[in-house]
Amino acid sequence: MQDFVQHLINGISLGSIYALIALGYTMVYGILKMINFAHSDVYMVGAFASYYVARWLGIDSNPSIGTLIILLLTSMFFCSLLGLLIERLAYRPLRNSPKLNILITAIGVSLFLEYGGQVVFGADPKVFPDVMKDFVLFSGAGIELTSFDITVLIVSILAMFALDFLIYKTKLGKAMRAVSSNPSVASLMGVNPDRIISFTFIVGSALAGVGSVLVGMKYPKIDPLMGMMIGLKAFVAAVLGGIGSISGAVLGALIMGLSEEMVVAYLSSTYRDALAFGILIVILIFKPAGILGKYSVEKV
Amino acid sequence: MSDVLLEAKNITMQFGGLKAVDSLAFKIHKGQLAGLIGPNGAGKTTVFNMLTGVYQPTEGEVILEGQSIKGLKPFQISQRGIARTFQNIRLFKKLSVLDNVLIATHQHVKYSLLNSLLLTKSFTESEKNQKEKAMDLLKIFSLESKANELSSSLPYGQQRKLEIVRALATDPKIILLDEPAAGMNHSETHQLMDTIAKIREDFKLTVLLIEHDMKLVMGICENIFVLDHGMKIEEGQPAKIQNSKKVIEAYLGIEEA
Amino acid sequence: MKNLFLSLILTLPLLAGCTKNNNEIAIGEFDSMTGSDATFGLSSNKGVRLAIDEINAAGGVKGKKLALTAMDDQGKNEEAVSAVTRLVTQTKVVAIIGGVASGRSKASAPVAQSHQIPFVSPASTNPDVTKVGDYVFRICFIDPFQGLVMAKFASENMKMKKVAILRDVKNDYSVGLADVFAQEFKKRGGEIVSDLSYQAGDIDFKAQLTQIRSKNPDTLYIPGYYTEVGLIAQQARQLGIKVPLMGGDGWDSEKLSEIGKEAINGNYFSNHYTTESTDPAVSDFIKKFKAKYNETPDALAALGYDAAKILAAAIERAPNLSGPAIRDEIAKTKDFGGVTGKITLNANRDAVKSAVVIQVDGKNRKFITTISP
Amino acid sequence: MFKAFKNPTLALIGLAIFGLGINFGFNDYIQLTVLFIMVNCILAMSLNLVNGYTGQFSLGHAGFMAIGSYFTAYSSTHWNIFPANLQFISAFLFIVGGGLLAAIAGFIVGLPSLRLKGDYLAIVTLGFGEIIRVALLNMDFLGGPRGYANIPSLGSFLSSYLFASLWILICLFTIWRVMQSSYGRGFLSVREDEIAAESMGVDTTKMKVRAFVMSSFFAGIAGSLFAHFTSFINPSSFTYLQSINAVIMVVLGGMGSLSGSIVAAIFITAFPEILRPLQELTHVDLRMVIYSLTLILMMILRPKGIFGELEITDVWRKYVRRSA
Repeated sequence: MQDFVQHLINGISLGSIYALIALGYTMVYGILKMINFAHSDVYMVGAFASYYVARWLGIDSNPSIGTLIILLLTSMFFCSLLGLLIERLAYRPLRNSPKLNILITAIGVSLFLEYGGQVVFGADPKVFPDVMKDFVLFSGAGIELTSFDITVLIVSILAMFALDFLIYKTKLGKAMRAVSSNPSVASLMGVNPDRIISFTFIVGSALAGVGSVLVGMKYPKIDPLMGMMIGLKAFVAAVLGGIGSISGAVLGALIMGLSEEMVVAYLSSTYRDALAFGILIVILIFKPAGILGKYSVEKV
Repeated sequence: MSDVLLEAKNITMQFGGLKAVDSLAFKIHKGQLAGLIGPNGAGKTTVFNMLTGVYQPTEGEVILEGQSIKGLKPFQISQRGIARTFQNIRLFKKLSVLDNVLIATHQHVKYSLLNSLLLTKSFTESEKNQKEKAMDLLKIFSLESKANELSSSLPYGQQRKLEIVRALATDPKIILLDEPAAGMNHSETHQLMDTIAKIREDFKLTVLLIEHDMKLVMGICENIFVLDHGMKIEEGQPAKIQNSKKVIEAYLGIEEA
Repeated sequence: MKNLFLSLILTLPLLAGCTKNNNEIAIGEFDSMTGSDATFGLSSNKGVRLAIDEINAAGGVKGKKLALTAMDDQGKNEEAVSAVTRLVTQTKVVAIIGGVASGRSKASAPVAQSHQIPFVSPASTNPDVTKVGDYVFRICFIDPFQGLVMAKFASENMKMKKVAILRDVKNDYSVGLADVFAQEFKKRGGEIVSDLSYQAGDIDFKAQLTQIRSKNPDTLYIPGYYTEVGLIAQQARQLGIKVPLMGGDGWDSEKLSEIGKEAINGNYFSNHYTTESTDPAVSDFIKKFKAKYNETPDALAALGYDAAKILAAAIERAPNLSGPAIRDEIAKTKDFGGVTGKITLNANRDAVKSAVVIQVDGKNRKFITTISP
Repeated sequence: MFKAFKNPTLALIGLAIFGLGINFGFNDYIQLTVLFIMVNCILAMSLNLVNGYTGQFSLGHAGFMAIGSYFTAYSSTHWNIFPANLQFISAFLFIVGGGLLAAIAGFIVGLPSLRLKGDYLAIVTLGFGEIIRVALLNMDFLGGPRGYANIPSLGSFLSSYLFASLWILICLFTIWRVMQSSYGRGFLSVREDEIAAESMGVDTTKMKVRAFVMSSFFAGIAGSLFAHFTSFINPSSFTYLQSINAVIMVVLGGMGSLSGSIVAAIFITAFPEILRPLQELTHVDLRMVIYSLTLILMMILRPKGIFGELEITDVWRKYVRRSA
């Protein structure tokens, strides 16, 4: 029985990692109706930025709260900068061209970051600096709960509430929702869509930066292709929860994490990814807009 | 069966709590030109969507020539002879005028996919007939000169006419026109009245018309239903409708005592 | 302006033709320099380049310099096929060194075979590679032997009875090793309590490890690459699995202890060679490697080095530079004093050599025992 | 009936002459690249039917290609129904078999997912592609991760080339002829406005499934040819990146333009190979970096794709008339 509890803990902590990245996907999709394929590679760049800054400051082997703060700020700064650059150079010129073109550009940017990363950072995996000591919260009767499992969950829940507050309670959030429903009309009402979209990319990328530090803390192996699989899973989680809905992203991510965990634990480890996709397909067929997504009925 | 072509039996459409259409019942006879009027938001287009299967009525059913069309998909209903135009134009924008009409004739095509590969006689012949039929229809609405132009490049009035031609191309028994005169000036509306009369003549068609232009409705409709808040408040000849107290109240609101 | 810009980026690469002159012997090498297992390709390439530079410094072969053309297959089979086809038909190499990963070697060896160009793989341990044809050789032992080594070590040396296997299902090297280990361990009366898998690129293994923990095995046999093994070791310790872990030559890299930290210490893996060996040739190789690349060579660098040396020796002995001549000379390699031990190529062109069992202790690799075929 | 085969036979003769040129003029490496180009042409044209003409967004094309590849690989190594000299007939049958199996898979995938729209359909098809890949990974009789080796080739370069040109023409003329027919207009109507099409009597679901099945059939054919050309396949060459590659070819060539897909397939297959000498000079593999940059620039400079919606014939007529 305690194994089940351990699987529960593992599943939730895995899900909360997907949540941090899924939030980035959902925000950009919510505003721009666009899948930002490069988002997971911004996450990778955040990890490498923290790696190099930690080595440069020489703090890569003395884990402390100070290190955590510094690395979080570094990663958020570099990711937001990159997010801004990508939006400004690659996506803005395509603002009103067909969706498929934007998608291909996003894939182009993603491949550019991945293979560029291999050239610049080197293809070999690097070791993420020690950020914080992982202390055991609870250990006994076959259940191990460490601080890392919990911190990631807390941060993603906090991020969810913060984003909900930002989007639904603040003036800026109202402007974001306006741009999301109709950019041209929003600009008539004095909202500058370009600035709002850039802001969305900054927040989404900063979230990816936070994700990269937290994931780096727990899984200290980073390499230029690290964003690929986790990005795909996080994106699938965002769609599962209802792309565009903030709480949907977190819910979808937790379901994704738990289902993967339970599939490996009780069914077969070789079919882990296949069954994760299987669950997604089943849900989408019965709920075509995802669990919390609002299914927009086409007005005839 | 009597000459009732289309009958709605207490059809209701509920979106969540809101009853857009509330147990509406009416009959349309073969060859008749009926009108459906009512203030904005009365549920007229919702009725059209229920008649053509885009929405499935939450209660009641629609009978076409004695057979219920409950649960049928829009394309099955179109194949049974109900054609329609749309309130806001839904032409195939990036296709030519001719292609727009040809798509409507697809349901009558007999050759299989394979024939089109081998360019068999049945394929080439059927394509020729389809094109001829489409061009004839376009001639009636004097659109044949624009056959190869993109449908989106036509002026507004002609796009409206193209939608009617496209509906006619499905060889319907009854055609539902959703505000065909919207955005047309006086002379165009007049011309439209003659065209509708002409197609009723040539194709022995029954017509159901949604329209706000009272001159047009009162001018050509033989029977009119009035809808308000999803309910039928009046039915009858144009004269009876014109001075029915209920209709005036629905449109102009209740006079302050 | 737009079309000019477009045509510019299209013609840019055409200018970069490749130069070739004839007082050099062209040797081809291909490996995964990018993609998931890029580090193996890179270290093997360093070993080969070190050997080629040494040989050229000592006057080259048959009085001619060896010109190495290295190509990247991005870890994809169809790229490997294209790379080898290009080396054989475009660069017209006399022999090819290459393919650390068995998958890539198996995909591209037939191309070399059909063009009668000798193909020497430094580190592909999957048995099917040399079955492709008589032009395909390898200078490392094969999975059946390496699996046997650890099965023997686990049951006889460590007297273990219950083993859990955790294999990388996306990697045929790992699947091959795991199957042979299971067979050999059962033959020696051992029991495989669980056989789970993961995919290269995964980062979370707690689900599998929690399942394994409930079977409380004496050891875990994890024949994957060091990139995942470091994380697995850490998560195993986090879940309270205290037993030692075991693996194959895929563990061999400095990064293993950097990622695994203390969790990796005390675990065992089979390998081609050990830096602690007293053999002067090995210490000399390590000194030269450090001088050139300032990092300690791993087994793949050593294997790359040996492969290049064996090939050069064969070309020296061969009467001419034709494919068949070089092939016969390579086949005659006997007791070649390589950095990775005495290398003799047997009838089906695999290397018959002993393997060493190593224990991980921080950065250094403690030599435990040698197990010969 | 004869008229139907006039243009295809002329085109086949043209391609054959081109093939003779390649056979004697260039070495194996160029020949192999040409064969890969032809496989990608079929892949791109078949996907154009779904993404370009019918406006549905499929990201699972590699899965169908994998099914074709593995069926042909397995059948041509295990069953020999014809004596040695008639091998090319059995090879042809196995390729068609690969296509049919992929078409069946296309039907199974198509039915449930075609209710979905846009990104959701993309995700479901991507999911099916991954499921097929993981299933292949776990099938030991197909070699699992070890892959499937020594698949017989289709004889010399020339015979492989002829096989491939035959199938390119079958694919090109099938799709071209269908698009000229009423069914073709049905596909276009689904792309333009599904609700209006349905109200005009077009069974849009059947249209989408038909497009899906036809496109996965040809993806299976492309997969079978790919298996024969590389003679060794394993699941990792059919990942979702391969599907993305196919989508890029369609978008780059021009959605709804067959000749665009062919030109884009040639460009995208040849471009990394052209860049290979660059890598020998710089010892750093910049190919993928330049490839991804080209993608971004192409989408900004030429969003409609090389040919947009036009075929090469229209482009020719437009420029010729203007200059004449």
